Amino acid sequence: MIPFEPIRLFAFGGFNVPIVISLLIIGGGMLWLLIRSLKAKEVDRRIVFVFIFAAVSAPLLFEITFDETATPIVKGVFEKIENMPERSRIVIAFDFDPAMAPEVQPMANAVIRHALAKNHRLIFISLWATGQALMDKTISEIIPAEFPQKQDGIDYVSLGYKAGNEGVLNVIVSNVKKMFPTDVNGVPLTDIAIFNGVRSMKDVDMVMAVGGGKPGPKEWVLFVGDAPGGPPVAVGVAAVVAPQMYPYYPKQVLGILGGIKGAAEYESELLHNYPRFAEQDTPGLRMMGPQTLAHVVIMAFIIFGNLAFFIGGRHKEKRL
Amino acid sequence: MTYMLRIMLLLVLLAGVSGLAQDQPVADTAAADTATVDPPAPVTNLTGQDRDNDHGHAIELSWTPSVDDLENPAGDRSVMRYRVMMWRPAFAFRVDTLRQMYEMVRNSYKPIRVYKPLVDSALSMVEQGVTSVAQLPFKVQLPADVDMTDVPQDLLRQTLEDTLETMVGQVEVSKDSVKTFRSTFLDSVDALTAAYATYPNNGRWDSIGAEPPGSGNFRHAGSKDEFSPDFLPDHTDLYYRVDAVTIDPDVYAESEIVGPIQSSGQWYNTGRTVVLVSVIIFTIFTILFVQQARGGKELYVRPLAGIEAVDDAIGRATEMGKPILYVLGLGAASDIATIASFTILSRVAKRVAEYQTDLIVPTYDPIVMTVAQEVVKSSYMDAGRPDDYHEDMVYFVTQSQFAYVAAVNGVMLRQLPATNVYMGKFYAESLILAETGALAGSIQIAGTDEIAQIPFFVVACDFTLIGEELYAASAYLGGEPILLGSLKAQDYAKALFVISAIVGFVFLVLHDITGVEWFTNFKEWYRVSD
Amino acid sequence: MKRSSLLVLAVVVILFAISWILKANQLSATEENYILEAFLITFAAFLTLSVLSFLYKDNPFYKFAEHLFVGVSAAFWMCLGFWSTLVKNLIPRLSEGLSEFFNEPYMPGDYNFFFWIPVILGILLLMRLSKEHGWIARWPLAFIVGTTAGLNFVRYLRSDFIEQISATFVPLLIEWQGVGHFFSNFNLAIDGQFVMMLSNWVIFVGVMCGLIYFFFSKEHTGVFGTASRVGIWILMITFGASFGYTVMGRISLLVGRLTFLFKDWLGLIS
Amino acid sequence: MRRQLPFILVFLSGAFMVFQYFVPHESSEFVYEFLLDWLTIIGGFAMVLGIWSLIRVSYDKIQRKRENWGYSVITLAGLFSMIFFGITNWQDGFGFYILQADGLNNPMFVHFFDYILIPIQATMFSLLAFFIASAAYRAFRARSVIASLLLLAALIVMMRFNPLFGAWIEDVANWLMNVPNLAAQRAIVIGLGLGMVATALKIILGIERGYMGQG
Repeated sequence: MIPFEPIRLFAFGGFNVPIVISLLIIGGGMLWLLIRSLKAKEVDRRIVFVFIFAAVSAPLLFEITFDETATPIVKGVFEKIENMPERSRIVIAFDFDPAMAPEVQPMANAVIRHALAKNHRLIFISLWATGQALMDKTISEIIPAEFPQKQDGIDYVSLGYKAGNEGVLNVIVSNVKKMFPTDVNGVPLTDIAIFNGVRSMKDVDMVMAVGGGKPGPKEWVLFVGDAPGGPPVAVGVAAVVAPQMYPYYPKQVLGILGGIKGAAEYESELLHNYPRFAEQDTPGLRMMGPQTLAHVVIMAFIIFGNLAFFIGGRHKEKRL
Repeated sequence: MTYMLRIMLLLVLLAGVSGLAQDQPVADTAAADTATVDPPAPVTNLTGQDRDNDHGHAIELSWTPSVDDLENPAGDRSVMRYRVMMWRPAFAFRVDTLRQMYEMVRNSYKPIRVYKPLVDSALSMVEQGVTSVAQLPFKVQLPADVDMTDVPQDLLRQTLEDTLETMVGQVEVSKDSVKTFRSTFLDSVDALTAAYATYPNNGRWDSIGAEPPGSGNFRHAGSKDEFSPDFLPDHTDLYYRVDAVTIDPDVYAESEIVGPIQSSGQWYNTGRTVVLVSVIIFTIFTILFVQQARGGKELYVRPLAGIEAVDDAIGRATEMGKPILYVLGLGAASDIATIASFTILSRVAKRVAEYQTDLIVPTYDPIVMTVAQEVVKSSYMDAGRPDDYHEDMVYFVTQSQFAYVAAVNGVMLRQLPATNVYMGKFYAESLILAETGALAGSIQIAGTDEIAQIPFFVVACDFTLIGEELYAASAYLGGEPILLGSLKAQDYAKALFVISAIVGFVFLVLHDITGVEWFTNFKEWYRVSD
Repeated sequence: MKRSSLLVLAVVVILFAISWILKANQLSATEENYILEAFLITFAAFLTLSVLSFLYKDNPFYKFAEHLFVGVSAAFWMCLGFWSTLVKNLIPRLSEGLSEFFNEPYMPGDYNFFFWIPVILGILLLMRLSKEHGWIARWPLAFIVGTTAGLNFVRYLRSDFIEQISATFVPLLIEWQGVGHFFSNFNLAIDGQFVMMLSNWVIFVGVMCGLIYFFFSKEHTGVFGTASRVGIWILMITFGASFGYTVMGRISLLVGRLTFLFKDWLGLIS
Repeated sequence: MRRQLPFILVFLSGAFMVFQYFVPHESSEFVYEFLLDWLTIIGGFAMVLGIWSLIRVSYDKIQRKRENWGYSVITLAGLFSMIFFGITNWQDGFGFYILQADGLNNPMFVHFFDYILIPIQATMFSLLAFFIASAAYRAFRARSVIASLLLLAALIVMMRFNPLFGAWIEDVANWLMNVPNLAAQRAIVIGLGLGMVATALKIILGIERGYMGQG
């Protein structure tokens, strides 16, 4: 029932002296407190404070990240990309603005890296005017540096932004060229290799819709995924929107990456399967570091408190 | 004078732009080049009426969606949106222009008055011999061939004086024009009704909104404010039409025209009858039980741990010779939780006066401070110790959440109160206060109606009044039996709730078994309109 | 002051002076007013650390930050209230001359004289400062309390009572298709009929028992007592869960503060 | 009369607010909006009372040389300098105005806000991260059924962040937050709502008079 795996703390970064030292200090301190608690001694609140401070600042200073176990809802997306035959076509929708980017950009990055590493082909689309700039930035930052052999038009193509909201989706689900006669650089789609044999969205193999507003992932599910013969859709959304997407899982969406935790889980899954990405920044995992450590420390303190409480026999005193 | 010129220019521009807009509808060129769409079927059964239960200025339209609606799998699925059109007289557009101009004139008034003193001080600096434009607080426009760092004094002074003169003139002009524009504008608003009555002459159709495919109604919610661009006059004949639009905005189908429709305000909101009934029932309950209590009937109230703790805690403080800290929270004096807290404060203050302990009440809101002073003062009088009362027991700290917390934390650690009482509205600071109090070793009693904060008080305080218990405690500690009458009314209302919920459950089961629709309609009884 | 505390003070002052110089040196390449900028950042860091030092114990640095904070924030809210309420809303409706003085556009209106009433009430409230006439302050108070009480009376009756009734009408037998169907499709999946029904039952019973816990005019004994006990259990589970849920948000706040210290001030992380 | 008049005023204003709720017409709305405006304006005047109290208490402390009186000097210095910046403004460092231009844009006012108010406020807020831990340590003891439930629920929800556990714990946490939480919240809300409604009614009817200082 419980998938018990050891915490693979150093799985990604190799052996890192500051990380080891800070974790040893925190871990050693906790051990000392455990021994004290077993002797029924209470811990001074200042010691609690010191541990919280250390648990939050150490991951910030040394970029300590923890392994996240991907939940089935995230794993669904990962495994789909993993198991599709090579050269599959994946549409990546950038439907967000800079304000939402800290939460959802990590997801887009992770999925792009994963798909390119699997030698899939990518089609970028944005329904948000603000999304195109983010899309261009992402492409120019990731692809030339990490996948220098990938070529625009053969391995990936950016269609850019098109106004019209869900109306655009409704057209491209039956005819892409009607809405996008050319790509973002003005090359006619008929001249682009990726679009050989692609008439509509029904001919692509998967859609990864990243966003959080309207139009966004939900519209991709309703207008493209649910259309007869529509491709499978996976979504990456901000944490506040995630609950609204759950009802569509698992029938209408492949999987959901919700908030920074979803991003961290995907990144973690990616790092396990593709050690080549160990050098890349993993903002999702990085932002989860202080959270995980602090939660573990607080839980440990609750347990210590109860140990001291029962061993000290104070539970027999009548109170409350 | 330049000002009037600017206005004239603006007028010309506005006229030009609106003329252009009329002649050339902006087309989505990309779509026009590539997509050719057949015109869809129009919407049918368009009806419109005044929105009920409102203050007027709103019309509700409903229609049957086009056969070619995107959501209808049977048709072409080419309708991307419904564009709602309204007939507006040319005069209405003129009123819009007037409104914009009035806003501009009104707003231009302020910068002039802000910049004038700058020019004044620049002039006096020029007199003192400053010649560099960069050093002046006001950057004047100078001929291009002048060296900006060393301008001849005369030229600089002359330019500044000219600027000043223009500005003074503009202030006068704009002051007058604000008044003129305003009265002209208001007169024309009054004439709008007559202008709408000239339908279908002297006007054109204007888009007022759009609805996504699949929808069959639209609320034209205008504003009642004449100065708002959405202003919609009441008791005026209005005409509407709904266009079914495809992805190409030029390809659409018009519906039949509906009208004339008039909007007006109502005197009774029928959607709120259920609230009215509840108000009456609840008031009757309360008055009934208060009368019973007044008649001397004993009303049982179950013991609450927090209430008993208050008295014990005061005794403890007296024994230790330490003060009691009473925190009223961040609520305003009119918040119900704060008012309940005042009643508890009066009881605490009376006890404190009797035991001759010290009381500290730092407050967050100045009006709360005023009331709390009054409450504490009269409690001391009731206790027969008016001389022990001094104004500084209750004092104002600041109206900033965390600054207040910082100060109360300081009080807790420096004056080490034996007991801290937190009653009222609390937000994120609840845990900071309660933990600091625990650190200082005080007994802590809390009560709040902020649901999100109750967990923190429950965890960190010795006694917590959960939600409604705060009000019960207030009624209980208020010391007057008639206050308890309302507790009884509250319990009856709760019983009513339990009964309604069980009846609802039975009805839903009956609906599942019998399939009779009526059994689910009862939900509508509890619907309150906005 | 004791000698040791003077020593501590001196050390702190020197440390922050050094930090100021280093920061100014670092900023000089990019900022125009780098000395002021560096001072402000260093001072903000000093205040941050002063407040954090409170966790160890109450100390002069915390007292300094606290008292400064109280004074500055009180003035801040006063100025905000002065400009946004009095100058922006009231004065333009009262007098043309005053609006000119404050550079606010005058807002003529047919009913502007009504705005003298709150002015009078406000002045009556200030009578609180006088010993003999303090009682007059009750009039504005009565107005404030009366209006809000009336507002709250109907508002809460609707949102916290009437609308909650219909919200509690949840189907306790979801799409009930008979016992046989129910048992043949019995599973623990989140969207399964069993779990959804269980959830609705928990909500229904929870609300009922919670309400019974809040009954004041009846002794909690017998069946009533059991229900009330279940009620308090559900309340406690909820409180525990919300407590645990909030931890994440609070840790984020600390992350934000430490990021300021490590990044904006010390430049340790990028 | 002196005693009764305020309660008549309470009844009238309260009753009007109840009445207007049922009357959507513009004229009732007009009065309603006026009354709300009045409330904020009276609140603006009340600020004077607060500042006066703050000054008096601080001054008193300084004059009588009470404990920590030196810090009250800092309070007053902060208060007066911020008020000074808040009502004055200078453009480009030369022209100087009192009350003439919006003081909220005064550069010093903005600096005080950005580098004194905001850092202290944010740090005070972040103290919660420490206090939530110490409160958990101190209070989450399984000393009774009730306390154990509290403790268990908190632990389960916090375990979402523990890498040792799988996805099921997240489901349980979500269920706790969505189902029992909803039930308890609703029970509290109904009770609270009725408590507030009853208190408001008692105020309007003049039964509750504690806030006026025992009439």
